[in-house]
Amino acid sequence: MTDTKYTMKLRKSSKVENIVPIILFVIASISVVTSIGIVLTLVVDASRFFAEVSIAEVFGTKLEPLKKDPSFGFLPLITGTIVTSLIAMLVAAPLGITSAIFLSEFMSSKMRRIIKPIIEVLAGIPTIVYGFFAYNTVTPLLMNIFPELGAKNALSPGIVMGIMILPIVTSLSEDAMSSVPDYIRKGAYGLGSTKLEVATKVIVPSAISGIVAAFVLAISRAIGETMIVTIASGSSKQFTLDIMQPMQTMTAYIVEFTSGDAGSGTIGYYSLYAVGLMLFVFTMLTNLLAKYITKKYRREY
Amino acid sequence: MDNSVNTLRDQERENLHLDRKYIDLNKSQERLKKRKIINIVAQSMFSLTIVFIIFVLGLLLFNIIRSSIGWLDWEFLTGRLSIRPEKAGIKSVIMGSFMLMVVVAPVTMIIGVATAIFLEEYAKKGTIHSLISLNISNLAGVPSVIFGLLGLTVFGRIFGLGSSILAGGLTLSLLVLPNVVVSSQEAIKAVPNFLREASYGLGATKWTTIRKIVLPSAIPGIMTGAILALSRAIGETAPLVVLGIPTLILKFPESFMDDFTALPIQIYYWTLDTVLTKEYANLAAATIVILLVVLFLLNSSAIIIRNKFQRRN
Amino acid sequence: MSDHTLKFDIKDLDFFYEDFQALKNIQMEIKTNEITAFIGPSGCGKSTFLRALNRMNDLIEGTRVEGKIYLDGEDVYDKIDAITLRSRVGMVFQKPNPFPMSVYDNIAYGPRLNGIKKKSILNEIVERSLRQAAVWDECKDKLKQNALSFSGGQQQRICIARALAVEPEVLLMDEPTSALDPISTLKIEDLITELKKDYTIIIVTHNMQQAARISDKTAFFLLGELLEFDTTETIFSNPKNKKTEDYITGRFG
Amino acid sequence: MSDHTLKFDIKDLDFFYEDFQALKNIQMEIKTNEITAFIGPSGCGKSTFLRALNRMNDLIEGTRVEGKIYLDGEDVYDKIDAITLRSRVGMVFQKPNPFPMSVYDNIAYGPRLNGIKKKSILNEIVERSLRQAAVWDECKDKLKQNALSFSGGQQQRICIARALAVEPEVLLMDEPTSALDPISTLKIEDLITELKKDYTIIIVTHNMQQAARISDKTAFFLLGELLEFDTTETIFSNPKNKKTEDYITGRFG
Amino acid sequence: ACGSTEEPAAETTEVATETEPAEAEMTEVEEAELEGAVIVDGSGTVYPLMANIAEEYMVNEEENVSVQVGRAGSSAGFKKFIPGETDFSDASRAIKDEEVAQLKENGYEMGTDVYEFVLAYDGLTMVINKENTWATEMTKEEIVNMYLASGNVTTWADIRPEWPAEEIKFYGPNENHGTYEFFYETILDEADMVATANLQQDYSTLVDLVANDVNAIAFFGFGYYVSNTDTLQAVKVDFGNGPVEPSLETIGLDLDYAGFTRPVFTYLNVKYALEKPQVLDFAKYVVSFDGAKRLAGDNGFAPLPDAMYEEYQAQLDALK
Ligand SMILES: Nc1ncnc2c1ncn2[C@@H]1O[C@H](COP(=O)(O)OP(=O)(O)OP(=O)(O)O)[C@@H](O)[C@H]1O
Ligand SMILES: Nc1ncnc2c1ncn2[C@@H]1O[C@H](COP(=O)(O)OP(=O)(O)OP(=O)(O)O)[C@@H](O)[C@H]1O
Ligand SMILES: [Mg+2]
Ligand SMILES: [Mg+2]
Ligand SMILES: O=P([O-])([O-])[O-]
Repeated sequence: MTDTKYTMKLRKSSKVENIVPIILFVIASISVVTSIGIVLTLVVDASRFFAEVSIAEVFGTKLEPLKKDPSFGFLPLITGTIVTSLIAMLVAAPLGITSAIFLSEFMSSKMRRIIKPIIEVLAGIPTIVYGFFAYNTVTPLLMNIFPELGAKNALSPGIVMGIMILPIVTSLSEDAMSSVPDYIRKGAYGLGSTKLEVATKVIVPSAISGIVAAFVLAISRAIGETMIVTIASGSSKQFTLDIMQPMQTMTAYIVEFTSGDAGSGTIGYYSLYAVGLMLFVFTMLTNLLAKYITKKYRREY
Repeated sequence: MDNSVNTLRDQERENLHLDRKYIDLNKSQERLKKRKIINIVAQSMFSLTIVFIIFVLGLLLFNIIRSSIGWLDWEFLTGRLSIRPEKAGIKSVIMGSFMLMVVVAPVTMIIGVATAIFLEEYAKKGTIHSLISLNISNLAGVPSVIFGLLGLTVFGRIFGLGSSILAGGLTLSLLVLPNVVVSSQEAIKAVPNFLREASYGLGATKWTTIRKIVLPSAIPGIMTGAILALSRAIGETAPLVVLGIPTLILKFPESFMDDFTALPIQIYYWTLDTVLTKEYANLAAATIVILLVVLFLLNSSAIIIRNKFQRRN
Repeated sequence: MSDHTLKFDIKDLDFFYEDFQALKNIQMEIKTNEITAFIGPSGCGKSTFLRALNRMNDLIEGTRVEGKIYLDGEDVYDKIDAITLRSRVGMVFQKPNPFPMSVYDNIAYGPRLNGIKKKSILNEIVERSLRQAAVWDECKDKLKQNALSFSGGQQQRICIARALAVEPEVLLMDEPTSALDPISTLKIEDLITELKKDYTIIIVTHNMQQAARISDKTAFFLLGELLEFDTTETIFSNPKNKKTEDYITGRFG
Repeated sequence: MSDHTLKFDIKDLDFFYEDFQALKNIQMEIKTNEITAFIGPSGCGKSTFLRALNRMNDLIEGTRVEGKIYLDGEDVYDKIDAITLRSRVGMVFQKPNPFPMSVYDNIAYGPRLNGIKKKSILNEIVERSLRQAAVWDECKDKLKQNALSFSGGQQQRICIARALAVEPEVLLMDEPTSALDPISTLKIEDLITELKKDYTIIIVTHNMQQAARISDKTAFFLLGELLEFDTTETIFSNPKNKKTEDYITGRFG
Repeated sequence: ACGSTEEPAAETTEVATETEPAEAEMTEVEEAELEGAVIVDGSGTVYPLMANIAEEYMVNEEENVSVQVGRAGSSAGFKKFIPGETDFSDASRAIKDEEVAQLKENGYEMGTDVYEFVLAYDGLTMVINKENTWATEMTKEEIVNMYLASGNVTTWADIRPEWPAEEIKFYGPNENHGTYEFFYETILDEADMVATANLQQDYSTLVDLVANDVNAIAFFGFGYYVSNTDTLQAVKVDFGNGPVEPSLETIGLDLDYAGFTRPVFTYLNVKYALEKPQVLDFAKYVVSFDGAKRLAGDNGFAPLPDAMYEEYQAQLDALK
């Protein structure tokens, strides 16, 4: 039967075999190069900025980048960013946590299969659409409620940003809650708890690290969000904490500056990168914090 | 049982007033009524949250669709851009988005899949692996506007690509790269190891095994991830704005070096320009409808691919 | 407490998971201050029956009960609401399931639900329950420590203490020692015999020796039916049903 | 082919997973055209040894080999590269693992690797291999069908055919029937006895009857050591080592 | 009037004054097709006019030429124009000496390598909220004074005692904009502006802000006001001869609103016009009667006297 041997080429571990991993490695390094590129882009031009502007000035409240005698106090941008992100969290945190509790502890699995995707649709909507929504629908709506509200203000984009990050809070918190093992839940029911008591007294405390991490991640998203604030919060560089007033975030500053005075070489131009660097550090820190919380406080049941 | 232990227990027991009831059943019963009411109230409030979320989604879609009615027609889809709202069409805008994707799709697929293969098949352990993985998870958290700055500086200025389709596409590619890498990694991980072993057992080399066995099995997962990444890229605005896309480009894009406009950009400019001409809001809404339809189609196709793939396993 | 009056009275109980009938026409009387053991091969419905007694099955979607269960003469599916029932009929599970919080908070959880806020009373309840569950000495200095940091056997006794803290009348235990090592198991068995003085106890077990050692009555289930229910002595020395004997002697199951 | 010359010669083989030594000083000679069975309790190192023979263990990070394995007198870890070795020493796994592609492509996979592209030759190889694996009749009309759509026993024979298609000299089989029903198992056993004419076969099995039925030699492993290696007859009727006897008679393992 | 090579365009001009493009199309059949890009950036004030001209040009004249119009602002526009990144730079103020000097450094001589064209006249318009019932008329001095840091005006009552004692919200375009510079340099005479003035990049933001705040006041080009007359009102300015409302009838260097009238410009890179036929062709269209003159009014600008457009056309025709 087997006396017909076909001539088979004897293959060595060919050159291809050795070259492929090198090619793949080179391509895989593109992501690292990208990171380095981001850091270099930001740091090189930001350092030109910091060579001319003192740190003390940067933490001032006077932001007049285009004046003949410009000043670069970034505090208005920082507060603008923090205020809008806070508003967003004030919307997303309660809504997110309650909807997560509802999904994970109250709803039947059938309903959950219908409701969860609806919430996830919110996550797939581009931010420009939210921006349009904030400007075109939410601001006019809010103006009916608060007549003193400006056409550009921090409130409306803050709220809409809250809706945008809501799915992050909801689905990550829900994941954290559903990963609390069922026997813990049963233990609580066995002691005569109502659903609410099980959810708030046992499940939420058990899942708290996951929930906090979800919040932090959502904050990071809010800080980095651009289009909603660019469209709906105006570009006021005044230092204010009045959410009825226009404000500017770090991201919106970058957009404003690049769509306006993009001529390179001026301090104004380099200020763009200084703000970019600040934004990068802000989001990086919050992301790392979220990771740290999940790692450190992950519970082994 | 040891007797001494038992006596000790008896003594302890007396100290503990076992017959004393701490919980007053009647009071508990009253309290229970309250607890149950609170439970019901909370439950209805929670369900209101969901209703509210659905309401907001509905409001968003309703307002957009309402504004687009009367504006979204065949002429709008196939006409050329104009500063006159009643004449404006978005053919070149759709084309711009499409050409962007023509850049993003292959670039992210090649880099993303290659990176995933490298991580999953070649560098499973060690510092290089953890360096690249860490790096990718960090990149995923970088705000898109920062990618815009990177694109502006590197592609726009250093490479001299300006605000062309190529510059925009490359910028968006880097932006969604982490998504593609992670989903490709998942897909490659999901290929059972016994298939790899079978291939090696027949005398196949590593690369042959990856090419002929691993990748074909992972393709549906990779495609799903890539489509989802595309659907993120197609809606991104900030990086393109930062690249400095001119406000008015009436020309139909023809090459990848042309300046262009894309769906989200056009929505942005029209939204800004509602002060010039109110009807721009309707144009923006109509363009949003188109963008959402495109996203819906992309996501559905991803789901279909995923389901088909799951059924086969 | 009155001795050996009727605690649970179960009449014609059928139980369904969707279309699957897990319990078939169960009749059983459970006396106060007795230990009743449920035995039977896997899947015969022991846990289902146990969970029917404090309506834990209500939490599973698509279940249905027919027939009656009376606790002290009151219909538990009609006259007593599930929350009250569960604080009167406590439960201990197979796998120790302390809440991921301090020992103290674990024990105080139930009393707090019942509106007890005073620190001094809570302290007393915590100490008493932990003493009753024979785990006081091991954790009296670590009350603020996370309950998960204790060993499996200690965790299980903490869970028993947690159940006792709400002052239940009945304790249901579903294979409470199956996740434990032999020494912890013995400790819990001692504890159960001890608790018998104050509580009515129903225990599911796969361990024949355990059933024989600690229970007064034994119920043998097979395929959702209660095949035989008698004093433990009778069941183990002189079962009436051939299947019971086969099971006990390890010929099947 | 020459009968009963030395095929594999294993000298002082040690094998390590990181720090764990899975094989200890193995000595073994395997003859051409014989069937050798490896038996021993779970975790004793049978699979590890088998996978050392065609260097499949190379794929696991952190493994280390000491000692020598000669195939036809050539050191497999030194003189033969792993790829060539694996096409000379084929392998069949415990769980049937056809590639998710057509039967034809499964069988043609190996020959194609070896540069055979001509359709007519491939056709011939496919038919011959499937015939050898005694599965031709069952799939000759379904060659384009996905291999996963066949039954477990058919899949396993397809996998054997796939291994045969690269014309190996040795076939390693790691519990090739443990995932199969008795009828499929018998078919595969018949097939193995048949293949013995053309191949040297090494088979790991947990089934003593199977080892006794089909093998010429049997090796008994325990805790990484080769405790006894002899003709199957001797091992099963008159083992020298007490532990071998205990294992074979089911007293442990 | 456009010269021998542009005869069809000249015909178009005549017809187009009747604003009937449909007939104009018939005449351009035999014209040589141009292609390539024309890049325009600069003034946001001029943007609507330039965008309109660009669109008309592409629809009616050369559909294969791509004219891109940006609106980064006059100063930002020059920053791109000086190193040669753009073909045209729109401006709502004249080029500055320092910018001329920078051009020279880059090898562009004003007048030979760069042409300046006035496109039309714009009336700087002070806009207030519709609900503002008091500040509907102001003298030029009052306006100047309220925007000056030295004026010490914080409430309306500081201007006229009978006006509400509520804080004024000062708005305006930011320093990227020629409008700002015109206001700051020509109207305020380079004296410091009030520190509370809130300066914005986008005109849309300004319109929104004023439309929703009764105490707001802003200044910008007339064009942005006419597209928003439903939400804004213009302050009538008294230059000494009674209040004048800005309108196409009053804006002009020798008309009643002259005090706040300014020319708007576009600057052409002549080197590029010579290299790229489409740039030259577009430039001719811009200054033709068909271009700026015809479309100025639609966009809230007052056209120049015909003679000026004719002079520009001649200047361009002379290039080749
Ligand atoms: N949630 C459920 N849904 C559907 N069927 C269930 C469910 N829980 C149990 N069953 C079925 O009901 C029957 C009885 O289950 P039960 O858990 O009561 O058995 P058991 O006697 O406790 O077994 P074991 O000794 O293994 O714990 C089994 O056939 C089981 O498959
Ligand atoms: N990849 C691995 N990494 C570390 N240790 C391993 C690995 N594979 C096997 N081992 C260990 O090596 C020893 C031998 O394993 P091996 O798989 O060879 O046993 P076996 O005899 O085939 O057992 P079985 O009959 O269960 O298949 C076992 O102790 C096992 O835990
Ligand atoms: Mg059970
Ligand atoms: Mg094995
Ligand atoms: O945009 P400006 O016209 O003011 O420069």
